[in-house]
Order: sequence, then C-alpha cells, then structure tokens
Amino acid sequence: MNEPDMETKTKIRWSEYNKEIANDKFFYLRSCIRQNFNPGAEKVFLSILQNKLGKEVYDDPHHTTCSGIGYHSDIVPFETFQTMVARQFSLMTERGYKNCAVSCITSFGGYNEVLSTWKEFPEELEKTRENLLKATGRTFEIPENLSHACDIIYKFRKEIAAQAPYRLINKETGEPLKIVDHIGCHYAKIFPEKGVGGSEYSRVLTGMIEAWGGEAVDYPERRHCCGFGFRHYLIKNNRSYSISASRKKFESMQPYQPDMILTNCPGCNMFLDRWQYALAQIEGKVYGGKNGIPVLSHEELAALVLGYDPWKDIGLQMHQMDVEPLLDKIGVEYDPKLKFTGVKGQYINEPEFTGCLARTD
Amino acid sequence: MNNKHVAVIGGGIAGMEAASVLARQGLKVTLIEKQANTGGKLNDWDHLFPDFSSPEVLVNSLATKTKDSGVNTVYNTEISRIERAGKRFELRANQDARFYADAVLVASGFNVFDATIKEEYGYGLFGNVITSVDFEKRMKKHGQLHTIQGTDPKRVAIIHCVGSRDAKVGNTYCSKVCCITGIKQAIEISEMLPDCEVFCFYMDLRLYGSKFDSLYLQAQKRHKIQFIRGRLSEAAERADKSIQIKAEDTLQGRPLRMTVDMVILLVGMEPGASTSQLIQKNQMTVDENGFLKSANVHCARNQSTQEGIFMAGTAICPMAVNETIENARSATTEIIHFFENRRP
Amino acid sequence: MEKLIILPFSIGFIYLLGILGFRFVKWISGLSRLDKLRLIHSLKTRRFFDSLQEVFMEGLLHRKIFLKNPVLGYMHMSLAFGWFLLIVVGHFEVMVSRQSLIAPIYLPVFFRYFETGHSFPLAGIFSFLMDLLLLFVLSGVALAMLKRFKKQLFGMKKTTRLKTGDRIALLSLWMIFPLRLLAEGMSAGLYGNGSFLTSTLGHIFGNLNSETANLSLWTAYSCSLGFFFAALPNSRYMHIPTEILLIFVRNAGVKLKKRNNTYTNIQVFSCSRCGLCLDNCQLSAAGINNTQSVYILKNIRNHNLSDEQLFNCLLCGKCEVDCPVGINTIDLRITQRIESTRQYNSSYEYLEDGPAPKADTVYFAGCMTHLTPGIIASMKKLFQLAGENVWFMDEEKAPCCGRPLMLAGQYEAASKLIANNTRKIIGSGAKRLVVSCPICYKVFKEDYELANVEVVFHAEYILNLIRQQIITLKKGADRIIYHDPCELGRGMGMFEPPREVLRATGKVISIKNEKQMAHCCGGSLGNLKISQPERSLLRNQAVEDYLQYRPDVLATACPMCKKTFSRHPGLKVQDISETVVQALQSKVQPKAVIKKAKSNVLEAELI
Amino acid sequence: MGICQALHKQGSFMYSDLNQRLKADVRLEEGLQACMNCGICTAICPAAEFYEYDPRSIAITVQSGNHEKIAALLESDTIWYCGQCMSCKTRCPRNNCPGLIINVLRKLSQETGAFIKSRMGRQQYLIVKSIGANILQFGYCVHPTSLVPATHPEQGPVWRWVYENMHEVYAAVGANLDGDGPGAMRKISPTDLKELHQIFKVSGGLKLYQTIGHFSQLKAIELGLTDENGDADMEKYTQYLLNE
Amino acid sequence: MNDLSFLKPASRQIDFDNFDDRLLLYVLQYEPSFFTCISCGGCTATCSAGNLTNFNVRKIGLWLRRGETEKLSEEIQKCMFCGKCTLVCPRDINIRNVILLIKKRIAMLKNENSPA
Repeated sequence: MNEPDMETKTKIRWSEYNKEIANDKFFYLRSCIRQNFNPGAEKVFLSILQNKLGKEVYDDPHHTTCSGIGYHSDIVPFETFQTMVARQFSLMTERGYKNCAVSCITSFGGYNEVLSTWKEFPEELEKTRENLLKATGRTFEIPENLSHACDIIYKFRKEIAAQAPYRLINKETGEPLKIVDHIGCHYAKIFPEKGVGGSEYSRVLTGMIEAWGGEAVDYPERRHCCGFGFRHYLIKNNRSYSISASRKKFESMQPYQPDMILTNCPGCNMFLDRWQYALAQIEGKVYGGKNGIPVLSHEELAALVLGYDPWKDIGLQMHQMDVEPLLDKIGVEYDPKLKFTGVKGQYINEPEFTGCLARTD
Repeated sequence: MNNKHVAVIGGGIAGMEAASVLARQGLKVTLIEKQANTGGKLNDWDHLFPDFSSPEVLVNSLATKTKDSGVNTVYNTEISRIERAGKRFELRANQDARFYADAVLVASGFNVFDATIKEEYGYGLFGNVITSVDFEKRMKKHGQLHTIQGTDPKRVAIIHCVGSRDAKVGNTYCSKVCCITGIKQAIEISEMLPDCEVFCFYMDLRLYGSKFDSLYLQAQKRHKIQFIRGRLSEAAERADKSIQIKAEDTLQGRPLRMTVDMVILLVGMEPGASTSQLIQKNQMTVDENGFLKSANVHCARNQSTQEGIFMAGTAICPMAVNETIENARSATTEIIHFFENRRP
Repeated sequence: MEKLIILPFSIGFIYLLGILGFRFVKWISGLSRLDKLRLIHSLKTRRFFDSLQEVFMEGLLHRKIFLKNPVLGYMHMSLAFGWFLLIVVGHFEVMVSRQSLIAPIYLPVFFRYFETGHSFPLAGIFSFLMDLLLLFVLSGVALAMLKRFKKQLFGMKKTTRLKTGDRIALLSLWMIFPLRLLAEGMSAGLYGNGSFLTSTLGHIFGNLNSETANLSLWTAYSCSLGFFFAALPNSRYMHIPTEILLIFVRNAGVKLKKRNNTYTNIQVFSCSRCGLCLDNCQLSAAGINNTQSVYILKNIRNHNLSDEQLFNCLLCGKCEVDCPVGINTIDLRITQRIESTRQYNSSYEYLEDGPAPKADTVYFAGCMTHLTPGIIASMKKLFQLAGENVWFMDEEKAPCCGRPLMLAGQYEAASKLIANNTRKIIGSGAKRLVVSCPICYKVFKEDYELANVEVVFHAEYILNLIRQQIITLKKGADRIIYHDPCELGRGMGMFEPPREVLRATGKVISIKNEKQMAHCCGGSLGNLKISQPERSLLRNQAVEDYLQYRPDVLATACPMCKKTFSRHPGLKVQDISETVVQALQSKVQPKAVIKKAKSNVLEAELI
Repeated sequence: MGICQALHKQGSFMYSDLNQRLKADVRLEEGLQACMNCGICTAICPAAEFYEYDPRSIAITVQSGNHEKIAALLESDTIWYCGQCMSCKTRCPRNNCPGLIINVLRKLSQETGAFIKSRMGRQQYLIVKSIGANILQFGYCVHPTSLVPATHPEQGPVWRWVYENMHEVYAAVGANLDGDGPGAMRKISPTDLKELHQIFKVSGGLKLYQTIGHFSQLKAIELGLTDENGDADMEKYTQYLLNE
Repeated sequence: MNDLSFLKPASRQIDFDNFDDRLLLYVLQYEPSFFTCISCGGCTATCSAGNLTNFNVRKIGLWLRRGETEKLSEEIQKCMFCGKCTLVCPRDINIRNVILLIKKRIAMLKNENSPA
C-alpha cells in the first residue's frame, strides 16, 4: 500500500559527481560524422592516447556504423540497433578489450540506452544475443566501461596540460581565452549519471578549458540543442529547424564575445560551424570573432595545446570558420601556406572563401 | 498519571505547544532542543500566511506558556537514540546525556529542501536566485529585497514545487504550504515594490486553507500578480546578472522564455535530519516520503509504529503553522489516553 | 437713445434667427430623400395639426412633466406658456395701440418704454393682463431659482450639471423677467402706464424714478434678452426651438437610422436636460452617475462621447418612458454604438448552412436559455403535450439570434447571424417560430424577415394552449409577482400575455413598479461595462422592492432575468413556462389533447 | 483488389489494438510512467520552439489511451516534429521521456502505414533512400560522396572544396578514405558488410525499409505518380516529397 | 552564390521580454476584472461560437496576456457576444467587455499602423 508509486532516485549532488572512466586499454569506436567532417580529430585522439599518454587503444577496421542516426530518424528498429551495438561489443570481446572509447555522442547515448535496456529488460538482451548469433554467429560480452572520448581527455586533462607547450591564454593580453562549451545532448541528457558532473553543468569540457588555462564562460542557452534533429537535418525542407536552434545559441553566447566554442559531439561541431556561415549568408549577421567563432572539438583542442600541426595533424582546414585568429591568440606556430595543400604539400586549390562572409577587400 | 514523565524532542512550535499542554495536565515534561533557543525555523521567518502576522509573537507566547506551565527545557542537546528500558524509555543525547521518560513525543520538524540539488535552477550559482527561506531571512533582517547588483528588482519570478513533486530529486510528495507561501511573498514584494512585476510559475495551485484562495484573488486583483501554469525548466544567468527562465505556457502549449531580475524558489519540506538519525538507530518506521509513519493516518496520526512513542508536527508530514499547533495538541490527547489506558 | 435700448435685443434676436434658420435648413436638408418627402407630405395631412397640438401641449403646457411632477410642470408651463402669452398679448396690445397689424418686432418688447401716453383703447385691460402674465412668468422664474438650489422640494433626486454656455443663458433668462418688472415698474412710476404690479412698484421706487434710471433698466432688460438669444444656440435652451422641429419631423414618420444623420442632431438638440431621465435610471443605485441619457445626448452634441459612457447603459428603456420631449434614447444610443464599433464587425465565415429538418414549429431556445435548462425542459414538456411537431433548432448547434450583437452596436455582424438563422428557419418550412427568450424575441420580430413564419413568444404560445384547453392548469394560492423583462415589456410592449398565463396558476399581485415602470433585473446584455457587483446592487434594489409584497414566487419570462434573480438567496424564481408545467393537472389529459396528439403522447410515454 | 481499395481497407482495420501495440515496446514503459502535465518538457523542447508541437500533450494523449486520438497522432505531422535531442528526459519530474514515446509512436505509424498520411511522415521514405541506403552500401550512416554540395548548400564553400578535392584532402589529414585497413572513412570490408546485412535481415531492419517502401508506393499510386504499367514511379515520388 | 532561401530560422517561443503589451494594457485599463482570470475554461465550455467553430475564449485571454495581437485579430472575430461566458465566469470577469475592448483596440492599432 505504502510503496512509492514510482521509482525515486536517491539524491545526487551532480556538481560533485564523478563517473567512472577507464584508465587504459580502450577499444575505439569511430563516429560516422566525425570521420566525415573532421577525420583529423579522430586521428589525433588516437595519437594523444598512444603517443602522449602512453595508453593502449585499438582501432578495429571491422567495426561499422552503430546505425544510431538511422535509429533516431526511426528507419532502423530498436532491435536492429541493439544488434548492431552488440556486434561492436562482440568485436571488442573478440579483441580482448573491456573498455570502449566512443567517438560519437549519438553512439555513446545509444550504447548507454541499449545497456540500460538490457539491464532493466533482460529479455531484450536475450533477444539481441539470439539475433546476433543467428545473423553473424557472434557472441559478445557487455563492456565493463563505456567512456566517451571526451571523458578520457577530461580524465587526463592535467597530464595533457603538463605536456602542453601552449596554454589557452591570449598571448597579447595575458588574459585567459573565453571559451563557451556545447555538450551534445545525448552525452548526459538521457543518462545524467553517464556524464562527468551530470547533465546540467557537465564539467567534462569546462574541466579541460580550465585545466589548460582558459576561462569557461556560462551562457544562458548553454544547454540548448544545436538543432541536428536527426530527420530534420536529413531532409532539406526541415533544416530551418536546425538553424533556428543554433541561432538561438549564437544569440545567447554573443554578448560574452567568446574566443571559441568547444564541443564534444561531432554533429554539434559541424553544425555550429556551418550554421554560422549559413546565418551570415541569409541574415548578414556574424556572431563573433573576426569572421565567425571557431568551433573545435575536445580532441582538436587537446591536440592544439599539445602542439600538433593544425593542418597536417588536426585537419582544421576542414572547418568553415577560420581557426587562425584562435591560433594567433594562443600563439600556435603554423604555416598559413600549408592550409590548402595535398598529401605532398602541393597546393590543391582552395575554397571560395572561409569564415562567415566573403571578404570584400 | 501525575508522576509520569514525557520527553518532547524538538523545541519548535509543535514541541513547545505539546510540552506546555502536557505540563498543564500535570505531567512532568522535559523539552529537549538541539539549539540554544526554542522556536525552531520560525525564528528566521518574517511573516506568516494568510494574515501576515509576526511569528515572533507566536513563538514568544509559546515560550512563555512553556515556561509558565513548568516544562523543563534543555537546550543544546540533540537526541540520537531512543531505547526501550522496560516500560520506560532511555533517551541518549550526543554528549552522553541521558533522559528517562514514560512516553516520548517526537516533534523534530522538517528540513528545508536544498535547492542546489535542483541544479538547473542555478541556486548557489547565480546571486539572483534565492529561496523562499532566504527571502524571509532577508525580509526579517533588512526589510528589503535587492538584487545582487543592489538594485530594486523590476521583475521577480516565484517558482512553485521546488523539491516537491519531483522524482528527479527524490521527493514525489507535495509540500502543501509552498503555494500559499508564494502568494504571500508575491504580495509582500508587490507592496514593497509597487513597480515590480511578479510572476508565479505553478503546476496546480493547492490553496487548501480557508483564507488561502481569497489571498490568491487579492494577489491577482489588487497586486496584479501574474500566474503562469508551467513548471520552470531551467534558469540561466545573463551577462547583466539577470536570470533567463524557461517554462511552458501549458495553457497554450507553447514554450515561454522570460528574463527576470530575481527568482525565488519555493523550497519544499523534507524529513528532518534529526528524524533520520532517530530512525537509523531505532525501529521507528517512515512512510514512503521519509516522514515518520503514523500507526494510522486517520485515527492515530500522532502514534508512531512504536508503542509509547508519539509524533507531532512536521515530523509527520508537511504542515502549516496553525495545523502544526493543532496537531501538537492532538498528540497530547493521545499521550494522555495512553497513560490512562495503561493504568491497571 | 432709443437705439441703445433696441440694439442688444435686436442683435441677439437677429443672430438667433440666423443660427436657427441655418440649422433648421441644414437638418432638414440632411434628411434622406424619403424622409424629406415624408416631412413635406405630412404638412398636407392631419398630422400637421397633430403636430401643432403636440407643440402646444408639450412645448408650451408641458403636459408630460405636469403629469409626472405638477410643481415642475407648473414651473415649465409658467415660463414657456407665460412667456408665449406675454408675446401674443403684447402684440395685440401694440396692434390695438397702433391701430395696425404691422409693428416693429421690438415694439411689443419695449412697449411700456415707448408707449408713455397709455391712452389707447383697452389700455388698462392690456396693462392688467400684461402684469398678470408677468407675475405668472415670474412665479416660474422663482420656482426655477428655487429648484436650482433646493431640488428636493421638487421631488427630484438629481439635477443636471451646467456648462458655461448654459450658465450664461440661464443667468440671462433669470434676469429677463425681473429686469422687465423693474423697467416696467420705473416706467409706470414715470408715465403711469402700469397696472397693479408695475404701478405698485413704481410707487415704491418713488423718488428713485428718473429718466436716466429708466433708460438704464430698459437697456439692462434689452441686454439680458440679447444675451439670452445669443447664448441660446449654444445652450440647452436650444431645445425650445428644436423640439418644435422634432415634433413635426417625428410625426412625419421619420425614424432614427443605423447611422448618425441630421435627425440624430434634431433629437440631440431637443433635449432640454430636464434630468427626468436621471431619476428613472437604475444605474445610480450602483453609483454610476455619468452615463445617463441626458449626459449621452450632451456628449453627442459636444462630440466627446466615450465608450465607457456609451456602453454603460442597461438599455432598459426606462428613461425613454418619461422623456418629456419623447427622445428615442435607446435607439439613439444603439446608433451611437453602431457608429462606435463600425470599424470592427465580424463576418462569421465559419457559419454553415446545414439542412433544416422539416417541422411545423421551430423552437429557438437561445443562448441564455441553455443556462436555464428548466425552461427548456418545460417547453419540451409543453410541446409534447400539445403534440407539436417541433424542431428544436438550437438544441445542439446554432448561432446566436444576433440581438446581443445589436445591443453592442455590432449591427453588420448581427446581420450575418440573422441571415444564417433565417435560411434555416425558412428551410424548415415551419409556420411558426416559438421563442422563450425576450432578447431573441425582439430581434426575431423586428429584424428578421421570415416571410410567413409567425414569431410567437412562449407566453402567447402557452396562453393559447390554455385558452384552447389543450392544457389545463390547477390554480394555486401562490402570490406571484411578475417581473417584466425589459426587452419584452418596454421593448416589445408585451405586458399582458405572461400575466394572463400566470393568473391561471395563482394570484398575480399588482405592484407599483411594473409594466412601463418595471425594474431592470440588472442582468442586461445591453450594458457591457457594468461589473458583476454593480449588477448585484441593481438586482438587490429590485428584489427588495418585490419582497415588500411578500410574494411566494417571482415569475418572469426571460432566462436572463431568471438567472439574475436566482442568484439572490431566499427567493423562488420561475420562468412562466416552469410555473405552468408545475401547475399542470397531473396525469389527467384533456380529451382534446389526446385526440389531437394521441400518437405523440403515447410515444412519449412509452419512451 | 485495386490499390485504392487496399488503402481503404487498411484505413478501416489497420489500427486495431493500438494501446497494446504501444505497450509492447519496452521503450514506452521507460518513456511514460505517469504524466502530471507540468510542461517542463515543452519548455526546453527545441521542436516546440519551432513547430506547433507540444510533447506534454503527446504524453497526455498516449496516457489517456484514447484510441481515436492516438490513431490521429499516428497519422499526423505532430509525431514527426521531435528532433530526438532527448532534453525532455533530463528534466521530467516524473522520470518520463516524451522523446521515447515519440520513437514508439513513429514505429507504430510506420508499421501501420499511417505515416504516409502526413507530409512529415512521408519523408521517412527519403531517409530510407539516403541514410538507410548509406548504412547498407557503405557501413556508414554518412559518406562524403553522399553529401553533394548541390543538395547541401548550407555546408558552405569549405565543404565544396573538400568534396571537389576529396581524396587529396582526406589523405592530407591522415584519413584512409575508401582504403583497406583501419582509419577514418576506411572501406568497410565485404565480410563486415555482409554481417551488417545479415543483422538487418534477422532483426527486422530490412523489413522496416520494405514496409516504408511498400506504403510509399501505395501513396505514390494514390497520387497518380505511376509509370506506363501503372506501377509506382518512385523517382517521381521522391521529387514530389522533396518539393512537398 | 548558394541558394539558402530554404532556410527560414524562426521561433514560436513566447518571448516575454519583447511582447507587445499595448492591447493588454488597454484592456486592463478599462476592464481591470480581467486581472483575476484563472484560466478555468468555463467560458470556453459554454461558448455559443465555440460550439460551432474552433474558438476558445480562454485562449483569447491567454493570447491577450502574451501580446499575440496577430492571432487575436483573427480569432476575436468569431465571438458572437451572446454573453454566456460572462454569466458563467467564476471570477465575475466582464468577458463581453474584454472582447469588445480587444476588438476596439485592434481596430485602433490597425489605424495607427496604416498610413493615413
């Protein structure tokens, strides 16, 4: 009779919350979107782990998409999605790993959703095992630890800071750079306990910013979605939805004049970059910076402070927003001529223009 | 019955009222208060609903009553354990003090919900987000309401159900007194700052008391308080320290955004910390909300699940001041019945 | 020196004539062509004499005021009729003295100044008559002064407030006759041309009499006349000439239109601001004292009418009942509302023309009746007993009748609803439309064009059932007060049928404030501004009056009145239909009914 | 039986046992415990800010169990407005997740064919054609070749440059575009792709593609977008959807 | 240049900081009873026009409070002025007058906005 009507969670003081992040031996799971738009980011992430932090991380050529974008645009059934996820775990098991390092936020949220479903509804796990076995003859084990790439960078932020030749400090003024963060919705909004510091004030990115000398700036629409909306971006006629959400964020961060936007989600990274361009084109408005606010992901920023080459290593030329103003502020040494060159350093043509608006001079 | 001894734990209004009534019935009563003075949370309160009277008068009169009726009040003593010793009880305090009693009345009150747990409202982060308790304290101390920048607020949002009816913070019950407190504070703000717009964000207005609804009408009619049906989703500080809030205007089915100078969170009541200490070390049971469980919610509200241990006031459930006092009196009747029935 | 005396009067008089001539020509020419024809035609018929008689009875004798308040009536009569006679007799006197039918217009006015000889035939009789008439007029002036300062003596609760133009006119009017008395008295002292009043005064003046003083007094008299004439067009005294015009135009059959035209002006300028409408207006019970007809008329005239005043009126029609000038206060106000809201009418494009079921009779309950289901139930019962083939038109869905919109001035919007309802009613092929709400009744009767569908109010319908013995009622001993709904009583002139119906069920007691003088319940859809607490005050005023007669039942024939009164505790309120159903002879059905509607009744019983 | 008759027949009985079918999905159990109408979800919902959309009322409708209203939802644009950001999950004071309710409704809408009755629902066909095809063809949801600048003008000049110089740009930043072995945008091997296809076959993924395709064909025919044989012309239908 | 005309950023969020209160203030000035509305919906339930078409008196009040002049000028046309709403209002709000005032003010605003 007196049983509570619904599950009540024990009170968690999120600001003090730390999730468990594995220390070593990661099985890397790539992101469709990040590979497409910022392949360099994934490359430097592996490099930082292997070369700077001395960690073991395995990049398995056999893993595929998790089909998460299909799942969230509802053309992939939950059963199929679970089985796709199970296959990734099977590869991990096969290679003898127990910790996943996930590049994509959609995947990260999806893996967590699947894991939580298996926990609460064991019959779903059984069904998935059956499906996977029937389809591929594979079996799998549930990973012991599932961390997003940004969790791992966060965990080792101090080690990175110790090795970093650069700090997020304006070389000219000596002031810390003002950095706004944007956390992908599926990082912790679905499962706050899967994010460092919970969902409302996740520390995963601000922790890096502060560890590397920058100033994390809070802005009112910090937690608002970038507007990907899965099916909404995929259908051209629905893209106004996406751009509207991003515009709201830009409007909100503009008064703080941020030097940079830091993201942990490949989709958000791309959208916050591209929508600045599109908004400038349709409304003539530039929200900050010289010609737009640079948008970097956690791997890219880590690599930058660690002294990786912005073009050849990190691939920042694939961003529409110019990163040069940021590099100049930090004092990163780079060769502007190398920006638009091919494998062998040869000039390979260049974009019509970069940044928000074409230069008129 | 005259030689019977009752220990009353908690010197708030429930404890004081019950102690003085019991003492006047000829019982020996020890009132044990953990702080240096009696009155409990009301000591920080500025005005009571629905009549805007001063709690100080009430607390003082209860203190006088307690003193005059011959209650032995012990201060700075927190009971951590109640043990049954034969037909009697042994009460242990933190500093090795021992009390013996034939019956125990637990009137240990409530805790105010810690609004920092409701992170998205920014309490503790943003200077212009305060709680209803802070409001009372400020009004009592300064008689003024200022933003953190030192200006008169031009727009204040009062947020209902903070820490109540919220599974996310573990409290699914209604704290009952917040709605009327919000309306009272809204009126106070509007009287103090006539140019200030006051908004109440509510889900249901639970104005159960006899004069509560007329206060609601008065708030709308005379004070132009605006009521928006929608639960606050998040608060965020803007560059100028004002607070941007978001809710749904549920009566329209559209999201709403507004900038206000101050946000007042109507924090709910939670089971008292001292209560939980007692529970851990005794067999006293709690209900689904964590408050002390009554033997029967209808006819034995003040009886705990342990014979001889009684309860009064907000240790049982959220209550208003007048209900607490009535409840304390009803507890005394239960205790007297208990002694009468016990006589062979 | 003579010029000095004549000049002020002449200037004022010529100015007045000019203004009046201009205005009358403008007003008459501003009437529609049809109305102008009406007016010209009326001058050739008996109506012309009717108008003349009305001018005499109302304009001079002030019959209506007399009936309502004899003292006030006397005051008005003494001033108007007395002055009129002074002029008429004065002219005769001049004609006789000059032995001529033609005399300068000023001569009778200043006759005693110029005619110092006083030796023409009948001079003594004339001066006696003139003194008598002057006394008559002076008594009116005295009363007027007294009324201004002690209005209670006249049984008036309120009197109108004055504006500057009015003040000048009033002051000069007050001065005219005392000054004439003084001047004539002085002349009588000097020339001996007075009679009992003026001669006596001349004696009293004694040594004060002098040519100079005489001249000054006559000049002052002339001045006051001149001032009065000059001030008249811009004062309320403009009503005196306008009212005469109004009587002719009105008797010619001209009516107020949905738009302001010059007839509006004629009506507005005809208001004498006597303030009788203030006493009849119930709004003062709610402390509303600036929206009554007299003020509205003044505001229209001054072009400063606010919506707050315009729409704060019950449109109960009580002010119209006692208006001595017969101004159509209600229509005039509705016209102003139409003007005020002209810019924002609605088109109601969502209205649909559904198929109308065929029926002999259509019943339209109306919006308000849906909030008094007892009336609907009673009407259904009565229809059933009558074996009527009824289509209950607005049982599920139907637009409003349109009357509430009209009361709000939304005439064009109302016409959309009217058109929709009209199509349905005619589409049903019914012979009869029964309504149980006076608000609907008025609009169906006056503004719908329903071809040969007869609009019947439920009181008439029920009365017919009783008379034809289709239903028989048991007469009880209840004391019943019948409350006349405004829209039905004053609005449609229906007073007797509901009472007839009620007499079949109990004892209908007659009370002071009934029929034309019936209270408004306060519910009124006509008033858009009044608050609910104010409405309650009006209702309470009515209820307190009714309770004096210790009624068992307060019956009415309007859902709105019923709803309003029902909110008053401790009062049994019924619609006449409910009273009738309650008084039905139980179970025993008259043979006629069974014959006439056998199948229906049986069917109903089976159900 | 003509196609129109088939559609009509579906219209009459395809919506049986809606409540049971909704409840059969574990995500509804997760997503809807008890809603108290507070509106916290709508307050932060990006879709509610852009569309005539109110997740609160959807939760209430599903909670009500009203068959007609749920059927109307399945046929409406409404359920397709959600952008799946799941912000609603974080805040709900009753631990509901309207975003998950949407997933379940969409699934049912597709299974019953109700989705072709709304403009937003019909777009599912386009997503199968793009993302759905990418997954099966490349083993990725997105592939650079599928991001044609003409259809993605908002991607801007830099992407156009990347697209036009695809192999050089990817190679220059160390990616392994369409290459063997590990690395970014590597070619998924035929063996792995075959496993993926098998998963889609076994777990119902392919069936969903086919269901969406089947109902879309019916709609194309209903719209008269057919070839000489009276079969659905899906190219025309695609164009129709893109311009709808 | 790329054609980005398909992108139309918009928001239907109620922005309380920038709303047009001209209508609201006008209504409140002449009908202060409107302050006490509790959005109970009694008016909508009894509404004669609402029985015929999609017309919601309660929402009229809400839109008025949120400065939605555009929507109001469409919707307000549907009212038939029958007065039932006023009769059932538990807060005794003179709704009929509220409607009249809204209609009037909208007409006034239209005149103000349109060049003379």
